[in-house]
Amino acid sequence: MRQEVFMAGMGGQGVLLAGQILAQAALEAGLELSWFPLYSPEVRGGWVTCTLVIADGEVGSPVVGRPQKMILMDGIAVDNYLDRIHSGGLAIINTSLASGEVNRDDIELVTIPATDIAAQLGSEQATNMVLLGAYVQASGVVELQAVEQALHRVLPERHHDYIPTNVAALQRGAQLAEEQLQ
Amino acid sequence: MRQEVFMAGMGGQGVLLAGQILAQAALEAGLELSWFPLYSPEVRGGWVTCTLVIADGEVGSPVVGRPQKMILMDGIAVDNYLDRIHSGGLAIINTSLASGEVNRDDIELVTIPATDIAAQLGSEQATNMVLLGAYVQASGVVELQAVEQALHRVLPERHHDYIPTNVAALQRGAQLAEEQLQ
Amino acid sequence: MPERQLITGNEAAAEGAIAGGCRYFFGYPITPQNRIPEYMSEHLPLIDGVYIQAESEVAAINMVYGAAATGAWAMTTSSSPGISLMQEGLSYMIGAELPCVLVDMVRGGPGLGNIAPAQSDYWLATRGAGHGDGRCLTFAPFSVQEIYDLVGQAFPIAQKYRNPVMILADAVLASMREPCALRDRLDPPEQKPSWAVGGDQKGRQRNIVNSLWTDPPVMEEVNLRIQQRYRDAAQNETRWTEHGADDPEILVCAYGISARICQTAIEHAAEAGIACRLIRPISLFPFPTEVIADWAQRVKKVLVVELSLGQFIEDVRLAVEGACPVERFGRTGGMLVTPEEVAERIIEIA
Amino acid sequence: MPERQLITGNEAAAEGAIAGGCRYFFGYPITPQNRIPEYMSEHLPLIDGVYIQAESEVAAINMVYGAAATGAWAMTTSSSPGISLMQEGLSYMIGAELPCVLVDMVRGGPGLGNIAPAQSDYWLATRGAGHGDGRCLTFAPFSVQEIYDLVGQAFPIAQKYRNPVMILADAVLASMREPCALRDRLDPPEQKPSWAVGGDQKGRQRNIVNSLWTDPPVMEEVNLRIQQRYRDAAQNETRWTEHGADDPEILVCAYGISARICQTAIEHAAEAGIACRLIRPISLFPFPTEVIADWAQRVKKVLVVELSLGQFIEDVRLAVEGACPVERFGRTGGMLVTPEEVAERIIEIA
Amino acid sequence: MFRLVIDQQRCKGCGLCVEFCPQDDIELSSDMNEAGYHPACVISEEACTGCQMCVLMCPDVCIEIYRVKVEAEANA
Amino acid sequence: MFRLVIDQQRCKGCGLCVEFCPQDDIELSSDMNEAGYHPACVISEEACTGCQMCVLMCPDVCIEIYRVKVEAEANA
Amino acid sequence: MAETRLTEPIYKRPESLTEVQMHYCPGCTHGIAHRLVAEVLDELDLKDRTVAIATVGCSVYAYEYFNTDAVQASHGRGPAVATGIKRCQPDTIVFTYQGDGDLASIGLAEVMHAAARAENFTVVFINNAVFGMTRGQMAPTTLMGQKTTTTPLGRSVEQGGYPLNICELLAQIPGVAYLARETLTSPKRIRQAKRVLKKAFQVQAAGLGFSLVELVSSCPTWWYMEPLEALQWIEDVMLEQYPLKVFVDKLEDGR
Amino acid sequence: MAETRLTEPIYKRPESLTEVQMHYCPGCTHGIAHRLVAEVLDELDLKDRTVAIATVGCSVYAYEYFNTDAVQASHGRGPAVATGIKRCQPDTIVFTYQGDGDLASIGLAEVMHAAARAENFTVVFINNAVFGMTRGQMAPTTLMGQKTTTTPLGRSVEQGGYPLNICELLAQIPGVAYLARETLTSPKRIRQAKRVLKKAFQVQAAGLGFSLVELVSSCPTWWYMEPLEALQWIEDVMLEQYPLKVFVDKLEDGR
Ligand SMILES: Cc1ncc(C[n+]2csc(CCOP(=O)(O)OP(=O)(O)O)c2C)c(N)n1
Ligand SMILES: Cc1ncc(C[n+]2csc(CCOP(=O)(O)OP(=O)(O)O)c2C)c(N)n1
Ligand code: SF4
Ligand code: SF4
Ligand code: SF4
Ligand code: SF4
Ligand code: SF4
Ligand code: SF4
Ligand SMILES: [Mg+2]
Ligand SMILES: [Mg+2]
Repeated sequence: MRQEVFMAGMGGQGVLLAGQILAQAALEAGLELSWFPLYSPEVRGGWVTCTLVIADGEVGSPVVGRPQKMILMDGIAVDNYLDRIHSGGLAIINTSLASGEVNRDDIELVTIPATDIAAQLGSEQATNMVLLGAYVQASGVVELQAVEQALHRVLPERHHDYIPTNVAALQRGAQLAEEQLQ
Repeated sequence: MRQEVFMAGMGGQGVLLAGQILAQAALEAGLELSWFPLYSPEVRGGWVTCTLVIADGEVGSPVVGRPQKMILMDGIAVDNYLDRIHSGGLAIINTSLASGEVNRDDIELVTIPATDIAAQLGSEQATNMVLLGAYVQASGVVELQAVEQALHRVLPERHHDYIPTNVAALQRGAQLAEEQLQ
Repeated sequence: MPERQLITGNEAAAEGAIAGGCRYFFGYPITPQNRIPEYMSEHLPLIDGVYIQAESEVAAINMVYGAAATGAWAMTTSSSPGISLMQEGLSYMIGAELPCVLVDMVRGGPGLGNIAPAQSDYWLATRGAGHGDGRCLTFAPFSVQEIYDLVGQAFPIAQKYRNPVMILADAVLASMREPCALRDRLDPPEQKPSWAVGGDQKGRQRNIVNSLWTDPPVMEEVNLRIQQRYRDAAQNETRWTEHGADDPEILVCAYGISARICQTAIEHAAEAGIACRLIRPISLFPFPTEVIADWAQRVKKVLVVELSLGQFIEDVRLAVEGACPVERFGRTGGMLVTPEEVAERIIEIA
Repeated sequence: MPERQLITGNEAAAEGAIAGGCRYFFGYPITPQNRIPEYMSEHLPLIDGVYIQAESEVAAINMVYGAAATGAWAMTTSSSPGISLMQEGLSYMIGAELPCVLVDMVRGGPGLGNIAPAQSDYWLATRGAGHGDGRCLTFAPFSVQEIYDLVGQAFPIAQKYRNPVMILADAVLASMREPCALRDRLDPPEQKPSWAVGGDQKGRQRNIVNSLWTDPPVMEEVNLRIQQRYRDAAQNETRWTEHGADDPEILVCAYGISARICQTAIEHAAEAGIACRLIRPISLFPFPTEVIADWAQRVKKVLVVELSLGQFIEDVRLAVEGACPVERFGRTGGMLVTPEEVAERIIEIA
Repeated sequence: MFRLVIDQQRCKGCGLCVEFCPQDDIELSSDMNEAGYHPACVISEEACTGCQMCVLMCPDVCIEIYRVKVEAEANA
Repeated sequence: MFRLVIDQQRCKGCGLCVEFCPQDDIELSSDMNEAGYHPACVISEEACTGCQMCVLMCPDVCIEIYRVKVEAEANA
Repeated sequence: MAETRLTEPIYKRPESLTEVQMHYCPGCTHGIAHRLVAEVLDELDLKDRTVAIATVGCSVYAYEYFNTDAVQASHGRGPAVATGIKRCQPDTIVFTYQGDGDLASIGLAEVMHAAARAENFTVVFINNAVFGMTRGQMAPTTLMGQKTTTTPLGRSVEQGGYPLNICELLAQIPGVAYLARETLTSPKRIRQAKRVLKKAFQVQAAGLGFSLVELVSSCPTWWYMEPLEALQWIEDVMLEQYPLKVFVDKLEDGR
Repeated sequence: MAETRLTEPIYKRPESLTEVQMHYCPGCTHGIAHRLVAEVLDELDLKDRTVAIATVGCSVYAYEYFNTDAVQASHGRGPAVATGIKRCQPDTIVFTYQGDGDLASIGLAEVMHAAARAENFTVVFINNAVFGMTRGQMAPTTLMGQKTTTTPLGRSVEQGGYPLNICELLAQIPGVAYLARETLTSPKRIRQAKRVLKKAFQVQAAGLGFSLVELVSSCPTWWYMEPLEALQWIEDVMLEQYPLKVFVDKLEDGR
């Protein structure tokens, strides 16, 4: 098993956090993994991406030219990166900030109005978790529960208040993905 | 024609000046030459050497392992360098500060009590010129007159007072060398 | 097996040093390795160690020089421009035969460049250390675990050869998170080396740490002694890994992050029917010349992958010595290559 | 023919720069090149030039950076430790595509070392210029006249390739006196290059001198442009001389003061019946690879003579590429070789 | 009367103009600009005295101020 | 009474001791030492007051001073 | 019907700033400082003969913002670069824009020596008590007790030593022709800051020697404060360590 | 017959000096400074726990002369090296011995930052207004009008700027615990110099922080003067620029 997921968005959207939580979940599931971020150098704002490779053996290259899977947080991310998804791959797109229309028919598509859903759940900040939930569901890379547990590990104690909302977001995302993929 | 002369002594004995004057004389005689000093890093005192190669064509190496000719200003210089003279070479030794006894019979020897002579001429500082005169006479590399002229070029104006003494020293050295070599 | 934690390469470098016995850190912030000094400033004071933020990289390496002179296991870390500023200090350390460990998280250059990953400090690391004939022993990890391990191992190596050891990584490795097995922290050695200054000097000869040798023959002797240590290191510390086919058509040479990329690239190439072997030098100086020379006799071509414009390839060519053609593939200025691109290139030249 | 004067290599470097049109000097004293700043401090103010004694070598190279940014023909000179301190600044100059000339009168290293002649900054000169993929164009004179000539020529070369040019000499060449034909001093060019900052900016686009390229693709492009300049320089500026037999048994490679010594050494060898050819690279980067590669096909062995412990030989080996055995002879730490010793070695290996 | 022209794309919603307006005449919009900030906007053009405190405090040079002349129409 | 022990090989004949001796009790020798300097020497042991001005001024730490006891011989 | 007409711009973006959006964090006073410098260049009509020197810190992109010729200098060496420029082109107006990490840490020697040489350029010195760009580490100007990413328990004598007061140091150097410290915490102070900046450039234009204006500035991000709170902290805490003052004014003295 | 006996040595070569002959030029006060430091180490019984840091300048061989452990530091970086040593071995007494080129030119940042960090070591600063070792170039401390090999017409504001007064600068820094300037021109002043040196080491031994003693010194060679004339020139000319003073004394203050 080797799964590559690339995530992209703007600073502040929680791209890196989503990546780290998934990485932690994979670690706790006993998998090998490699995660790395690339971002523009502004202290605030600017673009943010990360790549996570999860494998049940040696990870090999952490750098991936054509990732199998992507989580794209907004329209700019879709414009910049969608092209690169490996044929047969999967894209999770936040349709609150991007249109769901894409010029690729060789990939699977999950479109989630994640920001709106997160807002409904009480916090736009949880957008990344909605998308992550959808991704976990669609990819099956780890159990959703593992991700929920990872939240406890990765979030600093003082942010544990947010965990319930985040868990709800994860679950809602997973649910929507499941519905779409059926 | 290629002639190599190596000069050695203590700081303050005018080793470098002697070398430069001879170099200037060679230049004015239309010859090619290369002169370089090596000395210990003390601002004052310490040892001083220089090597001058004079040729009527390309000079080639300014560095010489076994120079043909040497001017040795004192006993330490004799101890340190005499061994290195090329077989068949020539050594001019200042016997005021070194014994004239050497352990080589394959070289020509000119022994001059140069410091004493210089003192007689009114300035111990002219020791180097006595030895240089002897060298020029013994080697025939340039005319003694060319050396006298070079003095005017090399010495800064404010030291031109010393020229008569220096010329006398050159001549005296040359004379003694001539006598010894006859 | 000790617990594995998800940490960045920077954290691995910092914790690896502490685990290896380092208690003295002098550094100046620079992206992409700021997490190292930050980690040190938090952890070292808790374990009787010293974290000093130097006023500059020039000061940092000279603080390390002083610390090393006392026999302490000292470290500094930086990224490209900062390493450039340490060149004189490194030359002094080598001349004075002092050990230390330094880390270069290479970024895009030249000049201020950018903070993206690059490997263009290869010469700076392996041929650098300023003026004179000295060099840094240089190791290039390719994973977070290996950063942790190598940084820790670097301290005794530096002590053994009385020479700076450089850990050469890059902006990706610095910020990458991977599971890393952390060992217990070793205590620093109690015994000071015989040449160390300070402490109670009663009853022993005074020690002098110095790189000034006015007398050329003495200076030459020092240099020959240093070179002998490099030869010893070549015997004992040359490290590399090999991956891929036993009967390859193409030999791929890459180190650090490039080698990680090539690991996957040669799998792609194999799928396309081209057998490759990947030699990954871990030690860049000493360089695993022989193994490359051996394989070069048996392959059609060598492909060198580096994130620089023809630096690492020279060491490979010096090993291959014309036995077969050597080609380069890579990017620079903060650009990465992908496994797909490398595989394509392999297929092209095969 | 202009009058020949007996001057030192240092004086030749200073006067050569002035004669070539340089009017801006920023430097910090260091033996064995102190005569250069001293000469400049005396002469430049007389001809509307600027001599500034910088507070350090770091400041000196950055002053040169500023001066070069205005389009001025600027220069700094130093010796080994000082050149180490200039590495970051040089990398910035390369990144910002600024020209300048610098002179390294190499002394024994590493560290404080000594002030005797050495060639152990070969890598520092040819592979140095700090971090990143940039390099200095490097020329190695071997006589006082050639120092004078090359330093003067270095300014237009630096401007043409918008890159620092390093003149690599040593303590012997610095203090050596030889007859030198002095030409009239050229005036600096009146026209500023289009990229220069300052002056009257009305009616033109503003100019920016910068080495920060956050975006890796842009940074890479800058690097590729710089590399292209290096390739152009390889076409136009590669220089070497050849001496000795047309049908040699041994090829001798040496540069700078070593080459002078070898000139006489191969005569000695010839007397002993061994035909040698001496290739003397004048440009060390670009390196005269082809001519060495050609001759390497036709000789039994190559002898590399360098006053360092295996630096220059790597460029020779990269040229020879295994065509025949390459051996090294030399000293380090301020020791010289003599023609007699080199000749002996030639005879031994022949 | 004065008109503030606030470049809402430049504005980072730092709120300094809001805090320092002696007339309390600026507020942060509830809308977001492209960069994701809630930009400043004037509450009432009438209330503005043209004192430029907002301009002085704005770190992003988003604010320009014009004096507004109210003229009778030529043919009124 | 005091005795000066001047290390004449170390002495560089700088003359500072000569200048600063309040008793004018030091002079430079006309002989040269091995380094080529004319070293300092005491003129009269009696005149020396042991004031150490010479010691203080000597940059080359050439001078040591001892108090000299003149004793009647035991069996005198 | 009444027609409103926009006439008389009372405040327009200065010409010495480009249109490029600055990248500073919301509420960061770097932007105010930029604007003031630009206004001064406009008012003194220096734009077309000025070279701005961007250094390394959050203001590294200053060359994108000042609408003049510009040079990006290596970390701390702005004053050396300025020296090179000014010595080759004495008629050009040259200023460096430096943070406290750049000027007071790595670049301390360069700025002090430029002052000692009485180099005729201007330094705009942004003291925000922290290395902003590299994630908020201790700077030489960090206050005692201040928490930064490398003084997690607050700056202490033991680990970080004492804050450096740059103006007080430079005031000792005779090559300094103008030297003042201001802050940017209120409209009043910002106006005063502009006045001292203008003086500094006038001093340079008059060829009187080295001029430096220290602006006590905010870094809301690494102080972990809201923009306004940050300004308040300057007033309440920072100014005690860094009192506002005109230290040297040779323009005034000479008249 | 009377027998003379050498008893009671009144002055003996200090144990903290080796027997090695110093290489300084005749009459150079470097030698006096060395002797004083050695005497102080003897008197405070510090010899066996001291590390001397030789820097780059005429005193580069100081490691041969001080009979203690010693480290030779790169040009200007003695204070950084001292920091490294002292931080690893706080019980060791550490001092740097630095010339004005070393300390005030290339090493200005290092000494000022060590002072700001309140590093607990001692600097012996030899101000002889010139780079001695490299043949007499201008130093930051060279006087206005003074001729050196790089100010052939005398130092001018235009080319060299103004002299730097190191003590006056350091006096601004709170990390400094002891700071004094003395000279070596007469027995009286030499005695006083020893007193201030002793204080500096006592301050270090007491752990009070950074201490520095500036000794206004002579360079007969590059001043082109006789040794005595050089001392006179210090008194007549140099001390005007560099007045003698105890600037900071926390040992005294604390008592
Ligand atoms: C030689 C070198 N060392 C370190 C750095 C990393 N660096 C970039 S900015 C900076 C500090 C900036 O702080 P400051 O000057 O106070 O500016 P601010 O960001 O606070 O405005 C550092 C250490 C660098 N770019 N170059
Ligand atoms: C990096 C570096 N730059 C320059 C030098 C050359 N250098 C040696 S000593 C010296 C100046 C010494 O002057 P100072 O510190 O005043 O000591 P002094 O000789 O006057 O006692 C210089 C510039 C060097 N060794 N290293
Ligand atoms: S100009 Fe004055 S009154 Fe008008 S909005 Fe700005 S601060 Fe308020
Ligand atoms: S001060 Fe400027 S950036 Fe801040 S909210 Fe007001 S307009 Fe926007
Ligand atoms: S001790 Fe005093 S009196 Fe005696 S020689 Fe020395 S200076 Fe003169
Ligand atoms: S002071 Fe010392 S060195 Fe000078 S003359 Fe007297 S004894 Fe000799
Ligand atoms: S990090 Fe601080 S100094 Fe930098 S832009 Fe942000 S607020 Fe301003
Ligand atoms: S050059 Fe000057 S400082 Fe150096 S030893 Fe000689 S007199 Fe002393
Ligand atoms: Mg700052
Ligand atoms: Mg000095």
